[in-house]
Amino acid sequence: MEKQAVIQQKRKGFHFRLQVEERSDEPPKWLSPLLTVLALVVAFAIAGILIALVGGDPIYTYSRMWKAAFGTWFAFSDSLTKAIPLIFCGVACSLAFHMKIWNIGAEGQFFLGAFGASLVVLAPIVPKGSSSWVYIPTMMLSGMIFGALWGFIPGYLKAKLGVNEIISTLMLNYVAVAWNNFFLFGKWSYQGFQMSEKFPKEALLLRLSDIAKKYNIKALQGMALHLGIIFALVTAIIMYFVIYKSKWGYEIKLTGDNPNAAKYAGINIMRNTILVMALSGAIAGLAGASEISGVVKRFQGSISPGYGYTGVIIAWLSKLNPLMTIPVSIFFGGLIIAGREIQPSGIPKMIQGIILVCLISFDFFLHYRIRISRISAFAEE
Amino acid sequence: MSDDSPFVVEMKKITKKFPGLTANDNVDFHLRKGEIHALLGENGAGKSTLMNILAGLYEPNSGEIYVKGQQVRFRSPRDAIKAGIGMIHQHFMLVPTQTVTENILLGLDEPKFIMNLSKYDEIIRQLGIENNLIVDPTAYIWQLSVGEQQRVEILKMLYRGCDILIMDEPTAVLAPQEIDVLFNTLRSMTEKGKSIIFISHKLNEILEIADRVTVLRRGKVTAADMPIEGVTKEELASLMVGREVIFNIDKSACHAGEPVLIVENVYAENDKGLPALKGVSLQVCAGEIVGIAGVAGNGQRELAEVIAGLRKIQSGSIRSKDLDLTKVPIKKAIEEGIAYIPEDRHHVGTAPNLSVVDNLIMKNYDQCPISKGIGMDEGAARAYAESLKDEYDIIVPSIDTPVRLLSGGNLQRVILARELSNMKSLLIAVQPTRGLDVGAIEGIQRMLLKQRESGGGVLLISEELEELVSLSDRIYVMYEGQIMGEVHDGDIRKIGLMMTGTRLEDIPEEKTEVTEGEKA
Amino acid sequence: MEIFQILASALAGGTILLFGMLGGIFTERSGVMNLAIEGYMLLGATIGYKVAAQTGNPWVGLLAGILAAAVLGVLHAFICVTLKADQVVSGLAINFVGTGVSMVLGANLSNLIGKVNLLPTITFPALSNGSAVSEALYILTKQNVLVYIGLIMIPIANWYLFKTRPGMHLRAIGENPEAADSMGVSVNKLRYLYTILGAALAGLGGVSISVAIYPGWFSELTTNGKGWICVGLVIFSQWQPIRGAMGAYFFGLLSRVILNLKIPETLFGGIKNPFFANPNLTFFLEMIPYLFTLIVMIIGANEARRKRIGAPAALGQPYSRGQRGK
Amino acid sequence: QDFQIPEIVEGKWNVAFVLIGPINDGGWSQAHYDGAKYVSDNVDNVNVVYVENIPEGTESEQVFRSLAAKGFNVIFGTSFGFMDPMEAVAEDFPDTYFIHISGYKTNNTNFGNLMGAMEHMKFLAGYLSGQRCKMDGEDTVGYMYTFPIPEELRLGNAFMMGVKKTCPECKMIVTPINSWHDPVVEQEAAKALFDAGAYIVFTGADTPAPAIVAESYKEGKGKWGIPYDWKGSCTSKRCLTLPYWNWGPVYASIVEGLRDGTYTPGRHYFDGDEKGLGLYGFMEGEELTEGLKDMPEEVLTFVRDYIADIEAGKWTRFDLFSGPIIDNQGNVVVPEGEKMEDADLDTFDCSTTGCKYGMHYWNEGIIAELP
Ligand SMILES: Nc1ncnc2c1ncn2[C@@H]1O[C@H](COP(=O)(O)OP(=O)(O)OP(=O)(O)O)[C@@H](O)[C@H]1O
Ligand SMILES: Nc1ncnc2c1ncn2[C@@H]1O[C@H](COP(=O)(O)OP(=O)(O)OP(=O)(O)O)[C@@H](O)[C@H]1O
Ligand SMILES: [Mg+2]
Ligand SMILES: [Mg+2]
Repeated sequence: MEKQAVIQQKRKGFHFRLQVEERSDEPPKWLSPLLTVLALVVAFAIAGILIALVGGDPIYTYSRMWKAAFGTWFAFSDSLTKAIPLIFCGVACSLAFHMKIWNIGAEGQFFLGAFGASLVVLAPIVPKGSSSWVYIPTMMLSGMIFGALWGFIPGYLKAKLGVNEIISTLMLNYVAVAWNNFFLFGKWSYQGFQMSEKFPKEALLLRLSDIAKKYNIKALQGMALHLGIIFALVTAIIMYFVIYKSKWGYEIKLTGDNPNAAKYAGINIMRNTILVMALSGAIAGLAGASEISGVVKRFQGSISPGYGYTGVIIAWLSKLNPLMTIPVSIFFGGLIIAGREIQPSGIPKMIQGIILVCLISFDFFLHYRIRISRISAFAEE
Repeated sequence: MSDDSPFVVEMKKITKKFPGLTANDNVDFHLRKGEIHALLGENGAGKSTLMNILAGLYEPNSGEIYVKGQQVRFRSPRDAIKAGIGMIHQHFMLVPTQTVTENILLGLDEPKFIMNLSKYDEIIRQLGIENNLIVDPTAYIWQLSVGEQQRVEILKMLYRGCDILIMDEPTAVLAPQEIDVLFNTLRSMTEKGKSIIFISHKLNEILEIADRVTVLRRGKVTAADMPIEGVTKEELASLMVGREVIFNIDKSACHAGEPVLIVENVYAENDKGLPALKGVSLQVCAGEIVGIAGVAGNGQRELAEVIAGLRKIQSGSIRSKDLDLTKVPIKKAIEEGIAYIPEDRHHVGTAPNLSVVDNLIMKNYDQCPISKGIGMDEGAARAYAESLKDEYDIIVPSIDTPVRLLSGGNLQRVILARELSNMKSLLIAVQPTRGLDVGAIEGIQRMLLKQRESGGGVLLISEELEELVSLSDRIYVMYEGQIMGEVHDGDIRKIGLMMTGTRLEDIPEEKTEVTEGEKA
Repeated sequence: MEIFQILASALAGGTILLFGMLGGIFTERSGVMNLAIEGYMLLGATIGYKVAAQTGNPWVGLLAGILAAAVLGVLHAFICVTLKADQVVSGLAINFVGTGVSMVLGANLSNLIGKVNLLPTITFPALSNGSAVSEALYILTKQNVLVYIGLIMIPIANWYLFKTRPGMHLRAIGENPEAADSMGVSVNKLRYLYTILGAALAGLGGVSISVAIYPGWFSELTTNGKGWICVGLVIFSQWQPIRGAMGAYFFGLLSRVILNLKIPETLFGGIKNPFFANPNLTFFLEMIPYLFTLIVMIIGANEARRKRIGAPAALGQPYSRGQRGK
Repeated sequence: QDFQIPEIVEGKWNVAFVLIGPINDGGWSQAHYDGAKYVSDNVDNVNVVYVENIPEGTESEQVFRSLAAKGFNVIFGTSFGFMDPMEAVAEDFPDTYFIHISGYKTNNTNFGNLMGAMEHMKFLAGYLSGQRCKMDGEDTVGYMYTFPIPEELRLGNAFMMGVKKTCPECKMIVTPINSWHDPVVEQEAAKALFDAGAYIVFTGADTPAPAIVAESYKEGKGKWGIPYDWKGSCTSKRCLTLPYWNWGPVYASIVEGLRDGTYTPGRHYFDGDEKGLGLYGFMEGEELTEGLKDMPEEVLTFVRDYIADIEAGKWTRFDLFSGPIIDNQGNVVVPEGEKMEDADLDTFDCSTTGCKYGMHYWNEGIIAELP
């Protein structure tokens, strides 16, 4: 509440102090977007210096990055495609974080979701030759179930035994990779190769390029954006309503803010913990299912360059608001795609880091206000 | 205390502004050597702020401070302690996972590097004995009762050689016995020449212990440096709130109806796994206020919690009408209209970062009209919150304000509003007026009586005997997890005896009355 | 003797995790979340190796690696302590920065494998007199100097934390910063210090990979998630160095044992080795260290609750004087 | 390592390399990066760019598409998992050539695959290892393979065939490490094999872990390691030799061929004739390592002749995998006089692909069970 840093600038005769104090009121609505823009400007300025230092031309680089991420419909489609798993994972994390459950296991849940979807095709659960209407819902459902299972375990352990969920979800991420690898190499390997056979067409999510082919639309040719985007958007919207408009969402927020109060209000915290983790896992699982069926098209090893972990960032930058995860994910998707424009790849990594640092640093001005005041009342020391 | 004792503290024209308000407005404050100086004022009057300034926690916007004649400027509590000023805050500043000794040594330059705790344990044990502040130096703070924690706080200041002690509402959390012990300690300290600033809302205490008093209202001084002699409680109260305060509440006769709470032979454990309730039986009927008296830590809190369903019982039964409260989920009890005002308004009663609306609907968010299928009707919730806000005079900028920004009094009103409006049959109220100023207390007591009049049963657990006696129709006294007896006429002498654990058989006339009372 | 070789390896492998974990404990004990261990480690590994190569002196490399990570720690501290920004995101952002910087600065380091002077391995040839016991001891004690430094560091860390004045202050600022502040402990200054110290220790962990125990630098894959294991171990440790050290060494042991389990036809003199019989089952073997960690957490959960050990109460919360009711 | 933006240069023949790992991973990706540099330095009028660290699957398709859209003439993709994405993108960009390394698919027009017969070099490394063992009175070599896939069995079997030539009584122990690139795990695995009795350890993974670890065994005869993949990996003192990829000449000729129209993408599997394979110590400008110096002349001559033969095209991988091949159960896999064929070399299960023998066996002398 009170200034905590008093930076004094002494000159002869008069004193200034830079006083930092927390805002006691809601900041004005325009401040947050303004700060975001400012943060990005500063971030790109710093990154620009770095680029110049390693021998690049910042302006040219940025224009290329822009073009690669959003400059054409084609690039935009790629950025959106990239955003799909990020939205899912961001929403999954947001949900859990609302209850202050630190689910950093979206990565593992993603893998299990991919596994679940693949199981439908490869086990097979659905008879070969079924239609898309059978395949796709079953795959998505199965992905959600397995993702939910991977969320349920840490949820259960936390609720019943008090096991810290950060460690359990983190450990389960590694277990998930090994689990998938077993099936990849041990069960579903296609002729010994490190991948399964390709899924039948019916098991693949519709892509823009499929539509292009079917109706001969030149403009959409080669666009990889798939139906998963609809799932992701719908999920984000539903979860927005669940979190902000439903009774259950209220229970989650209340529990997150003060579990004692929640218990006192008659809320079953254990059940909600397990449910939230399972649902969070299910959503991350859906990310895996949509990725495997929309992009990868078969069961494979390295299917995620860390979507689950990025989900944590997305959730945070979206201030845990599922609707906000959409623009944030698209921005991040674009950023990752655009990063490909710059080699060596350490530079875009750094740029991402700088952008993140700036974004969260500028939040400072959202919560604190700085005033410069003259001190005259104090005598000389 | 003579008027010509030298000033040890002079605060001149202190102004402290917070965004949107002036907490202290040109406040002057003087403290003499060897006196106990009370600081008085409503909730939010600026007492804590003023003292935080003196303790180096805040810097004032303007004003001057002199300690023992020297002008000082404190940048941090460290500076203040160096000048001999120590503050015991409203919320204790202790590290729960460290021992008493560690807490006392915190921030000192000595020991230099290696702790050698056992040596200091001894020193502190000695210091405790000297000052009549007995605590086990090797105990962890989390193992201590509130009273013991306060002793640690005082020891902390004594160990630092502070001779000016600020105590912000030290008695709010203490039982009457403990208050007596504290007062003795304070008196012996002033005899040794130490000066004490004492903040309290309890006017009786101030009349008892203080030498002088300064009263604040809305950041301004309304009575400066006034000798306590000859001042009445009523005068103090009106200086504080700016109007007359009625202390004696008129209470209509009791029309007790059906029992709304029957507790039979209940056993339960406390947080540390020790027996807290040992066969407690009691009854609350509709239309009466039943008080539970007792020194803190004798199982009252646990009793409230088992009734509210927040704590498991080991044996016994708790029923409300035909509802078995030990079996049904808390939600069911809430739906049946059993309301609970918890002792700890911050950690249990509210969700600090949620809005006033969200805190007000905590108990009925899933009932009509706020509940709408699986969703919630935001409009209904807001309308409900607005109406409660008006009905209970909750003063907030907006119903969307997070409740952590509310003052203690307003926070308590939020809880009261929520609980009373959801109460149908029974209200369990634990320390509902703790830390509130007299004006606020008056309001809350009225509300409790209103509930009683409209046929609700109230179980009032409080350590304020006066309040208990004036409100309750019957009073049970608890000691070490057992009910010592029941008093109908508010005989303070009897209650006091039972509270100190006098065995019932040692006061036979009490005992007979108890049995009669139970039969009645 | 193979068992002693395995144990020796466990000690060495655990040492890396030990440093990262201790770094995590120190930072988090002060109330600042430390998810940046991976980034620190990687930067430490890169800079340590690079400077060791350039100067020819691994000790200079060691210092440089530690310093580099510490500098990154300053950034984390600035964001978390001064700007009071979100500590989780800051940690993740620092990981990006650390990885990115080490990838840029580490260019061409892979060309130097085998040409860089490493921190010395300590041997006690006197132990090796032929008897089985001495042989076993010899194998166990033939360790990189950092392994010994790690071993010494455990009791020191524990002692520092629980028996010294600065250690007491450290615990206090993570547990109840207000109390510490009101007694004149400069909370934010100390948080800076321990955030930087934590980074430096994690940097040492990185150096212990590239210039000592697993020599060489192989792009950002050098650490390959070890920092995240450390994050897990910090929680596992319940913020207690000794418990964490046991976890680190045990993790080292399991990671090594699962490799040994894959080789022989039979185990324990006669039991058919299922992982030999079916190499695909080795994927389940890979899960063991993680599942084991989880199981220990489950077993320990009750005890932790009873003894009230757990995360520092103020972990993750920025401190400003006078702020109330978070 | 230069800052670059993968961009075409008008008027030049534009070549892009998409790498799975970072260009300085000290292994597979660095070998390809060296190849890319070779193209840049040795082919006229080309513009060569790279994109590193591209995860398989998801991201790669976007990268290939974007490179193709930018107008690159040839795009190389250097990981197995790039296969499907490249195939898909190749269809949309018929004017761009896509060369996929290590896969099996091709459309015989603009999407081809490329791989080399590393088994030759593994065979020779085994041959030298057997000799080393025999000379030092040891009998065990260790193999740390990445994943249970045909390629890894093939290379292990070739190595063992070489060992058998010089040390018939030698045996091989193996361990799968289930990773392509993890410096710590690789070094631990090498230790595990050495500790289990291996005198020489070779690897299928990226880092020179066996050689690095071998250096720490100072007692007695010490130990030897044989790294893999990248030419620069044999810098350690205990590196016996190193089978490595020398992509430069192969890439250069493909790029030139595509530009001239003399090269059509298809299934391209080179033996030694394209100078794409190397064995450290025996190629131009290389000196014998410490571990090879004291070997008898006839052994070294055998290796040199073998290399000369494959480079001259006189000896192919089918000749290497010719009968009699006996597995570690004593069964005859390929009888005397028969040879494996292309399809056999990369397949576990011949019932699905119609090969004859398949690569689902461990050579005699290898102590291991089949995945
Ligand atoms: N850190 C702060 N930031 C902003 N406003 C504050 C802060 N602390 C106190 N205030 C405001 O200053 C006023 C005085 O608060 P203060 O804590 O001094 O009251 P008090 O007299 O101690 O009340 P109580 O009896 O409830 O303890 C209040 O109205 C409060 O809103
Ligand atoms: N964060 C804050 N922002 C604004 N005002 C605050 C804040 N925290 C406290 N205050 C003000 O400070 C005053 C004292 O607050 P505090 O919480 O100490 O109330 P209290 O009545 O003393 O409660 P308690 O029951 O804990 O003693 C209140 O009037 C409140 O308005
Ligand atoms: Mg106050
Ligand atoms: Mg108060």
